[in-house]
Amino acid sequence: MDYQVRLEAFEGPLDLLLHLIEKNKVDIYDIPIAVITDQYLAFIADSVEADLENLADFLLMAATLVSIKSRMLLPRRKVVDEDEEAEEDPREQLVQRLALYRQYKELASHLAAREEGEEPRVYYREIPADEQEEVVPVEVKLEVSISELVKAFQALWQEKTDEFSYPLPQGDVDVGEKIAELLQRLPVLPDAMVFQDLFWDVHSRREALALFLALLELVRQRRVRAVQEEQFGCIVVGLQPEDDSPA
Amino acid sequence: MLLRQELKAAIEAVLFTRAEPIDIEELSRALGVSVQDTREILQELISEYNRSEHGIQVVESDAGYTMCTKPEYFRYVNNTNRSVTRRLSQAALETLAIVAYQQPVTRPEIEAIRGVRVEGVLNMLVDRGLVAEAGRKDVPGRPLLYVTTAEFLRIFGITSLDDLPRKDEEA
Amino acid sequence: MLLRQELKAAIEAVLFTRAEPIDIEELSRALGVSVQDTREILQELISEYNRSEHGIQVVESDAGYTMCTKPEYFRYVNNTNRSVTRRLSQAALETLAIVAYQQPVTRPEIEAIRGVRVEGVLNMLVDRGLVAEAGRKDVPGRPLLYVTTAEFLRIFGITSLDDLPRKDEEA
Repeated sequence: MDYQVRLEAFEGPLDLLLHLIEKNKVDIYDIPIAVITDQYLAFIADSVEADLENLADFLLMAATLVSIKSRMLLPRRKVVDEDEEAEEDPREQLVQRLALYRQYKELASHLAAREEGEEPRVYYREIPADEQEEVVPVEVKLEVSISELVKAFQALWQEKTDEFSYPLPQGDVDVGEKIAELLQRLPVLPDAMVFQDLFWDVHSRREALALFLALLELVRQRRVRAVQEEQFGCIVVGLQPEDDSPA
Repeated sequence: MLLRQELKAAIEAVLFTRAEPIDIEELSRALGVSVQDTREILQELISEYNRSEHGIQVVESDAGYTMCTKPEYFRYVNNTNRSVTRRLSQAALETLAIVAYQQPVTRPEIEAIRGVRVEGVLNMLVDRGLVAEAGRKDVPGRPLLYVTTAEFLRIFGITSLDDLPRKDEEA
Repeated sequence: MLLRQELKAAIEAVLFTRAEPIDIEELSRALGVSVQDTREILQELISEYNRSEHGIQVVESDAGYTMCTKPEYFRYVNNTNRSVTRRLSQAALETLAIVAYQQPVTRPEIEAIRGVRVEGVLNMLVDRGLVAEAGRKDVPGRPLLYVTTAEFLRIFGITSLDDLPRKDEEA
């Protein structure tokens, strides 16, 4: 890449995407998804060393982008029935998220300008240091209403009753485990599996991330190959045959 | 018992000292007069300070009554402002913007918009008193709801949330 | 360039926000006018605020100019500025709700309902006088029993526990 920006410079995957869209001077409502996806993947590949806490969110977006990219390549179904709604653009959801995030980013910079006193704003009185000491709760006036109290209690009982109807996520999902799982699940090339199918039975974001990380790691180790068969436009993945390693 | 003129002076003194909005009930209790009288005097103060020779004003908001400078003099105040503000990070500003416009809002809702986890930054905002918990949302998992505070208004020089630019209705 | 009236308003705004006295040189620099003009306007402000309808004043000292309340209104200021409004955290509210409806209740019983440890929040409620210890329960381990206090009734504006809305049994 011809410029050096670190992953930490971005607030998240949406921020990075907006940056790439701006850099490529393209319309947010008509994103050239293949180009942007490639740049996005190249960017996070360079940043894989960055702290994982952040990386998780970036990788999840990577999976989304790859999925949109492959859906874009599928031939569009022709709409025959007038009543049937036109097929959704695979980018639709992402575009909405980007537009909404961009709005809040602008509002955030407006807040920053106010904080800095660069725009008309009011000022309240500074609290003198000695008064500050004094103000430290001598009498704390509690602001609460009886209805809040009752609501809190009723909801607690509700929760108690419903305790078993919402399964809670069970701890962290291990990337190592996912690697083992992939090695077992994936067919050996030339047989292969469609990328998205890997995520069909994934129930949590953490698990999706672990699976994606595991896949990245296997691709890096050249034990798995991802192939885009132009004929179908899908990304398929499969195991590299063991005795077929390049000499 | 105070004369009406003294009462007005006392209210002015209280508004000046208080760094955050004061409730009309609290004010009338402190002065030992009716809420009705207190409200009348507050209205007088508001219209007097509204006159152009004044650089400060009394404003009424949902949170109560408070005294602050008029927006048109922001430059002069900013020129002389010595308070060392700990600047908020971009992550904090984005999170605050979402809370300000969407309140009451849950953490998962903020995370859906920002595309990243916000637990750390949200806790920091609560610690600094810019955001507060306000009950729980009645959905599975019962996540906490968050709102902005009077300190939020202070830091950004806002008298009411209407001071913020309108968010486009259509994303 | 500001009109004289705007200048006065700007000075008033600056004096209002500053907690510490401001130097006349600094003030004149910030406004872009001469020290002489600044001094004249300050004198005007001093005499205007000296009038009895005002509860605040502008005073000159060696350190500079400052705005503060007039001493005769300290009493009213003190009646109000010592209370700080704080919302109860959701954890505190939920714990309080359990004590209110289940009292006398032990800590393990509260923890069984909330599903989390409540030692810290319970101590806070005792410190604030909303909850009090009331003997021990006659079971193994003899845990302390907790009840709500008169302060609890006051805060929530109720006269007796019978005023609490009935818990919906079928909730």
